[in-house]
Amino acid sequence: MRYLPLSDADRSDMLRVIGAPSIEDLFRDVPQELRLKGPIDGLPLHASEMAVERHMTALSRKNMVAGDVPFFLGCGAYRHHIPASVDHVIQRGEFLTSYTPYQPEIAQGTLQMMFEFQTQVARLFGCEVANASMYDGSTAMWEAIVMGHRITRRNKTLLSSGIHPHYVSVAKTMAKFTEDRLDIGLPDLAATTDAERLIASIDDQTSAVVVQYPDVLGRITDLTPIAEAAHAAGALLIAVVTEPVALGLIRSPGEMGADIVVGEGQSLGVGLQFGGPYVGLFACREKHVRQMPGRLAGETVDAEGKRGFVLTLSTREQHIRREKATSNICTSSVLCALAFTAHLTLLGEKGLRQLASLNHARACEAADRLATIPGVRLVNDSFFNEFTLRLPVEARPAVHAMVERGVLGGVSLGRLYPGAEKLQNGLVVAVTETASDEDIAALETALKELCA
Amino acid sequence: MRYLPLSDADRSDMLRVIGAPSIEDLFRDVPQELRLKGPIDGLPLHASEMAVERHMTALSRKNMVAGDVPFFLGCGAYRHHIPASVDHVIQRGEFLTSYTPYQPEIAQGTLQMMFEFQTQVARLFGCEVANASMYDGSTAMWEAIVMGHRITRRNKTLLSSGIHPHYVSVAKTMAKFTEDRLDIGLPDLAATTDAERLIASIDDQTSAVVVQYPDVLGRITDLTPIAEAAHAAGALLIAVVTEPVALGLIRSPGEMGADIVVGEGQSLGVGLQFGGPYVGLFACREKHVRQMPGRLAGETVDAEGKRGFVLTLSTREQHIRREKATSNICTSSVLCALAFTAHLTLLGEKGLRQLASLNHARACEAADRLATIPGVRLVNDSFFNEFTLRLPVEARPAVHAMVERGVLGGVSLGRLYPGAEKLQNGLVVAVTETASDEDIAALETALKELCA
Amino acid sequence: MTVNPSGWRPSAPANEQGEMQTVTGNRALMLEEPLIFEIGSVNQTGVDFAELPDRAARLGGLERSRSIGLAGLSEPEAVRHYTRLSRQNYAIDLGLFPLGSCTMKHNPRLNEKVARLPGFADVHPLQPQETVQGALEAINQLALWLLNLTGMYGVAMSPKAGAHGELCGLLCIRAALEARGDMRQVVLVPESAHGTNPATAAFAGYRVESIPANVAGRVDLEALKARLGPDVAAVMITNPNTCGLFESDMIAISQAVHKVGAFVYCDGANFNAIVGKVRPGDLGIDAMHINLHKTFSTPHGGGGPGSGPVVLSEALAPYGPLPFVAKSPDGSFKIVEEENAGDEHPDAFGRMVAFHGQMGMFTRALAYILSHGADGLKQVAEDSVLNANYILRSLEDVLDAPFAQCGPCMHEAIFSDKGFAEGLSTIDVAKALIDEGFHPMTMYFPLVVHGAMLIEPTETESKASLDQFIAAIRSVAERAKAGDQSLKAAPVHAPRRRLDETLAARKPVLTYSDPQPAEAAE
Amino acid sequence: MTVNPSGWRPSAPANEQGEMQTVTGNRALMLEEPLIFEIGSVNQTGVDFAELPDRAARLGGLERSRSIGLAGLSEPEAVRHYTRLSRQNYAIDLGLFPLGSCTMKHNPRLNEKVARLPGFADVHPLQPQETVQGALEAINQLALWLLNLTGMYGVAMSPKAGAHGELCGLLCIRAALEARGDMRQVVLVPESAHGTNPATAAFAGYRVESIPANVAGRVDLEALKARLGPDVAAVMITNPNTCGLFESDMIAISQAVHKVGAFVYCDGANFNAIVGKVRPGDLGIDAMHINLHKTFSTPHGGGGPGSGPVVLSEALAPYGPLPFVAKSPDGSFKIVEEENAGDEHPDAFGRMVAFHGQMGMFTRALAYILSHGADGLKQVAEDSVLNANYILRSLEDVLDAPFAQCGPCMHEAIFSDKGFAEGLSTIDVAKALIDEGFHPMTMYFPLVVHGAMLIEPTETESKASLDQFIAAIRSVAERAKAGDQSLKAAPVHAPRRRLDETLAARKPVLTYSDPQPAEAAE
Ligand SMILES: Cc1ncc(COP(=O)(O)O)c(C=O)c1O
Ligand SMILES: Cc1ncc(COP(=O)(O)O)c(C=O)c1O
Repeated sequence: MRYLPLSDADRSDMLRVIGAPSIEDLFRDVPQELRLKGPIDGLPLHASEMAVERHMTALSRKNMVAGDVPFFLGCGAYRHHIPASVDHVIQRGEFLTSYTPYQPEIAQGTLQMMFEFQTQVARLFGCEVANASMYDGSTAMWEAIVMGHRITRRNKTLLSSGIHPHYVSVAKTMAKFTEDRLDIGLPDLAATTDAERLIASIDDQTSAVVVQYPDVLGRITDLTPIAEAAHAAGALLIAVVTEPVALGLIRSPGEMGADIVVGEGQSLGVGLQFGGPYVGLFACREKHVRQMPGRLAGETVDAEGKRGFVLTLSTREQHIRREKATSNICTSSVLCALAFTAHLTLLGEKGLRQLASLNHARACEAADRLATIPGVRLVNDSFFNEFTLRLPVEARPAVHAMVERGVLGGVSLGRLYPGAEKLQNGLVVAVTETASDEDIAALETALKELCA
Repeated sequence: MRYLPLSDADRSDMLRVIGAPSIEDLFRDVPQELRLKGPIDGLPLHASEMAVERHMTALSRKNMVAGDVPFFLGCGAYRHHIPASVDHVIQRGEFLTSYTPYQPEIAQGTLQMMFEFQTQVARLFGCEVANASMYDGSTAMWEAIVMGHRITRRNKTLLSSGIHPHYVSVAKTMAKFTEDRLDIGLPDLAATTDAERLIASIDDQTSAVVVQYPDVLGRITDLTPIAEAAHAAGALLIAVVTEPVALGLIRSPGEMGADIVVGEGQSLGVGLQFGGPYVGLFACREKHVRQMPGRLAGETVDAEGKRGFVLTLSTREQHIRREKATSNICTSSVLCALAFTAHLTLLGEKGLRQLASLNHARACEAADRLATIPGVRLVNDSFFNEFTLRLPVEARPAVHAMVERGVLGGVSLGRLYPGAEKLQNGLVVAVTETASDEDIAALETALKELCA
Repeated sequence: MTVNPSGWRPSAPANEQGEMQTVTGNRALMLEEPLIFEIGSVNQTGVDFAELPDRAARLGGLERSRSIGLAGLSEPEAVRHYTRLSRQNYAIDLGLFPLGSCTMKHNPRLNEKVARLPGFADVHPLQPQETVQGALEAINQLALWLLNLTGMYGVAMSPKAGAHGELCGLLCIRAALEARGDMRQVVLVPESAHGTNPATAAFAGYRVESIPANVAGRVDLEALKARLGPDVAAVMITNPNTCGLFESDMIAISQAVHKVGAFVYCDGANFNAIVGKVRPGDLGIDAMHINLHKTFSTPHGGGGPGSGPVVLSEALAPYGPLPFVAKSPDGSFKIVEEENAGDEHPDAFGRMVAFHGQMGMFTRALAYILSHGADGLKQVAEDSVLNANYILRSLEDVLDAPFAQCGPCMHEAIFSDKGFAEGLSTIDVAKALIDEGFHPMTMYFPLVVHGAMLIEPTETESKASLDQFIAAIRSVAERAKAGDQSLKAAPVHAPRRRLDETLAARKPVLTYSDPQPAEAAE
Repeated sequence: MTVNPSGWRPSAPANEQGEMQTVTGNRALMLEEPLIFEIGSVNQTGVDFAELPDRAARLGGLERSRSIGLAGLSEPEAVRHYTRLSRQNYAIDLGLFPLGSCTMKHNPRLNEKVARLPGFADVHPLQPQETVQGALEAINQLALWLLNLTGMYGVAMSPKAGAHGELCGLLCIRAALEARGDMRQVVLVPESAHGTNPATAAFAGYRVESIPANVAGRVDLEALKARLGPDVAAVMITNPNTCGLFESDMIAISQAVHKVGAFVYCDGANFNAIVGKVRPGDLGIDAMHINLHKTFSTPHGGGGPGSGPVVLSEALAPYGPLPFVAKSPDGSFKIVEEENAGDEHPDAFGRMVAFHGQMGMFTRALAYILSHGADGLKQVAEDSVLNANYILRSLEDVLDAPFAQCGPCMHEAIFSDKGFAEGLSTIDVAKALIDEGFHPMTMYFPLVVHGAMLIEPTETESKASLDQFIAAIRSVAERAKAGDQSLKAAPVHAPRRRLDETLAARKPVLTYSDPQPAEAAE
């Protein structure tokens, strides 16, 4: 076995030192009758690297690769070009095969990178502090909601209907058990969001209002009035960002008064990966930092006075506080955070703005062209790189029909909101810098045919 | 420009320090009238990483990928499975982006790896010493021939007709200029090689006899009688190995008396790469080491007495000896040598033997099956993983016809020896561990159709 | 000019040790690296874009006006920045990483390669299912193999890490209990449990109570039985436990728990020790998470991403979360999620995460399992246990091994700080090991052993590597026992000396602040 | 048990400096690593194979009987071995690498990625040409762009590195001369030339004569003219030359050389300084190699592989070697080699190498050129020259800069050891720079400057990086001038102190010898 260095001679030598007659003897605490005699059933025997690679390659070829076709899916996962150097960096063995940096003297690489990541996320979101990553956007949103409860000591949360339905589903699931009260609705296929409804629903029981920005249909709403209304009632505003690239072009939630901003960091550095691993972003006000979940890197000095970084404020965490911790999270998504921060460092503010402008320009171009198809209506007044079309036909079958034409043409609202009648004709189309003119033309042609 | 860190502000600051009015002024020694005013004609302007990647990917897709089809080409370049960790190792920035290890205190990584490589090559070839790499097998062979002249002070060299014709062509080219005398012939489509002719041709003018092992048709001959005859006449035996994997199974040239053994290291770690970069292997007797070309790493100690490695015997080399150097080689192929040594370290003797046995077994299987096709005759009595078939039809058009059937079915001798009538029906087929049963069956089917 | 406060100083002070200092602060290949905010600028970029046509924005009037403050670097600077940072880390690729409970084993590079195949890496989670059959098949295959390896009934693949898996397991239990109208409120957790166990139980809305260990380092069966009752929803056992011992009373524990109508949750972080040797399903376990980033070797990456699939007993499987992959009668694969759960899986407790879980970890784990096969996985367990016992027996004469008398350990060996001289503790041994070129062991965990040192060598260490580690630790332990106070100065060779954690927590600096204009002008 | 003689010792001797020693020989992250032969064995392997069916071998009776002595490592050990070794290297990825003449610039990772596309990396050189059209098109595109950039007439792509390109150029010249029946025997090479120039001329069968430099560091035009005559086949010029100066008399030199019927070979190693600024073809050059691993940034990899295409004037192009790629009238690409050369290229001097040259370098260089474009390449030249002049002017007050008075330098700045205190030399400054975290500059080359220090920063260094380098070198230079003899002990922080090169050459140990049985038993 190529991964196992011990030889049989080593094994006997070691057993001699141990003073055990056999390896089996070392398992004596495991009930004899339950110990498996031979290799376990139902699994193949070991295989060569070549064989494994072939098997995995064969599996992978059964999938349609986003980069091989005109591709327009978004809704919480975005396809951007990732510089080759990002993957090089995350494959450095010293990052890839290291552990959570509990030994700071030999983990400054990870710790400094976390500190830089925290700074970038905080600035991008317009917040004072950020943590060193969560699992993903959906779990980060739930953690923000419960953090809100800890801060406000209230447990009613208003969720905008513009939040990604998977995120809503996670919150609903958790709320069943924690007995949090969630207020939720379905979105309308309209240019206006439910901001007014949310503002009207805030009361003195409200812990937080949660709004996605841009929302799942791609709409962009000013969060300021919601923040003001929430704050007036002693509630918090939690903003959710699933496409951080947008913030290169539009105002940050923090600037507009959000107290906690969470997000999905996948769109920078991480890639699609069929949904995971991704990286949750989590930022808030400095005064709330001790209620925050997740790891934090902080600056300090070493015994010689040199600057260094350590994991800090661990008294919030499970390994110190156990059942009193702010969250149960342990392993989070540091390598994805590294990919995120490396990509964002390569971009810098200038590059991020250019990337965002390019995305917006591509999306405007596509929206204009698609909206001219007879029967197709652009739902959004505002959008960044993603917008919703109302088709003259049901969108879900149209998406499948587009696959037959070799086009991955968007996400149907029928997929995201099964059974929601009023949404069945909705198609969410994301257009990033990776969409070429030919790609847009292919989508246009396909849609035209299907709507005719 | 993503690769250029200077900003315009930096540039002005620096010009101020330099005391130059403009960057153009720094080019004042270049005749004004010849200096290009704007960006040079005939080249595009700079492009984004995404655009470049797309362009290169599009080009790459115009090629038929060996791994995508039944594949049987050899003749000096062999397709083996390369463990993923090999590529990981050669992508370590500290190896990839370092220079020739002239500063040993901060180049022990490369130097130790070279020393290990030298030891592996020497042992594999059955020689006492080996250098740290040449460009490739073909240039290594020529360097061996001229090294032979330096040692014997004679300048007639006998080349076996079983040597790869490209290698012969390189030697012929160089010999035109150095006025070396080369004796060369064409191979026969027969099981026996020209060993006897070579032995008969050795005389007191002969500097060296050069024999490929296994030869270009895949035949394996005992080198002992040739070595004895050469040595008796005061000449050297130079052996050329284009498929080092064979030496896991068959005796090394050194064991059989070869004085210099050179080879192509591509088949371990390096990959096909459409012919380059590859890595030349070069080994010889210790007593001849001062006549050897190329870099050598040697063991020594540092100021504290710790073992370390340095480039040594540099008085053979161009940077010290200039026109009196043993060769003009400077940059050689160290990263490919790293790939070679890493692959061979992963294999170890056990793995190399297994790999070689597997290759031989696959080749035997294929040879037996193909030899049953009516009209097809197996030329070889002996072979390792490559053998020659005599087809009932011309092989070159057959190879093209196989491409149309999606099979890369071997190398036609018509391609290698254009115009050599007697060889036109010869097809050289290489079968490595990467050829599956289905691949062999596909080749059989294709050949059957074409020979019918 | 921006100066790196951490390193580069224009003069060369001599340090305490009188070691030769440099003007750059660098020590040959150990290079100081400033923050991106100190070397980059908002106008610098390492990415090029094609020129943009001008067009009116449709951003709802929310165009950004202020600068964000994101420093950029050109590509050469960025590659160097991260390369230099990386070199300040220890890693498995550098040497033995004996972190007990964390299973830091070799991460095969093949797995990195397969995870990057475009057919896995460049596929969107919401692509129509007919375009992702290979991805679904891969998930399904891994799920089935995890079931075979554990002898369980169902598996939830979506949890994102071990702790998330624990949550998944407890929510299944809660849903099962609620389905029978049984609103129990207590989860029992051994003292020695990992912090995530109580934290998860609390996160899932339970009250946590502790159960003690016996002198043999196992759960005290009698104490447990005494506490069990109709208010107990579940007992969270770790097996092998965090002292590296197999819970020899496991069957009795399960029976006792089941008898009172509660469930057995098993923390499977230590599955590495028994994979292929015994099936958790045969031990009466109802739910167990598997850290793919431990037993199945997906890389830790400095703290994730991980993946925590949860295997479930027949009693709990109906409550497992959405989505999951199922095979249709026609051989194709489909996702069971909100829309079709009604027919296929009506009792699902809900959804834990957007999309399908950690696909990138599934492909790696699948390649790992395929590579090892049934025979190799068994060897994994055996060699990991062999290596740990070799360490236990090679050190028990110099370090106090509290459970050494009770028999062999499993995949990790535990020692205490008993016998160290006044003023020296586990941390001093740990930090001295850094100088010797090793990552320290897990320290001060589990809590049941004083000054605990939990050493998990894993099966991917050679005997030579273990021997060198043993020699180093013996030397350091002797010094600790002899009262060598220079240990308190360790490490001296690392990129940093010991860091002031108190300062960090007292005055938290969690983000970089740009220098004030006055400072900047200096 | 095999013990690493280089590192691991079971006791901890104190070194001269009284630095804290470890039992392992490791210093935290600076890890000692034995040879594979000391840690591996012939029975260990890191590769698995399927079981083999037994069958009779057809090996001509030459089955190996003896053991080869190849040590194997399991994959975890192998990855660790090479990772540890790598960490003992300096590299561009770590910092400034100011090796004059070597052009150590950033190697974009994109280029590594494209070179590994299966359509380039997994293609056999003898595949039928209809199956490799993309590869041929790539070679053709690169060839055309090199021609545009140099203003030359033809290009030979197959040479494997710079020196091989020199050989190619001289063989073209020789073939051209022979074609007119002119058997000249001398090649003139400036004193300051790189060692490969005279070595190549000798390898190609020429007698080498040296031409002197003038006080301004350029070829002495009058001396050259005086020597030129009908026996001179070629003059090998380096431009910009190895003192980092542009040969301002280049046109006059070319004219003089052509006048006597000889050819001008230009060593293009320094093309980086002028790419996109001036075309060598406009300077009267007949042949010039281009080191793709310098100007076009394919990685050096510790000493290759490189690639050395040679551009040729109209007079020489007909003699260029086989094979090369040509475009057919139908737009497809074909290889011109032995079989069709008769029609297409009858005067080819022959073949330099098996197959088609360094494809893997071509793809990288092509991506590099595409990325920069015409505008970017011009900027490359300008920034490389700017950076070098910045260094020249920032150091000329502390280091003797022999040609600083003659005006700006090109892409590299040269200094001498004049002014260093007794007993201290260039090497001491160089080794002290190692401690400061920099690779030394090129030392003692070219030979025309005493104790030469040739500094080429390249265009991929930021100003901050240059400033830090300047600060370090100023400090070290001051120490050298002040006679600080501690410089002779440098480096002290590197993995090794200065190594005994004399010992290495006197008693060469070039391969590992297994310990004799007696030793092994110790
Ligand atoms: C025993 C034990 N349980 C649970 C966990 C938590 O797993 P994760 O970090 O994947 O959330 C760990 C991880 O350190 C562990 O060691
Ligand atoms: C000026 C000069 N000429 C020629 C060469 C030789 O090039 P290569 O090493 O690619 O053979 C070099 C490389 O160091 C050089 O600097």
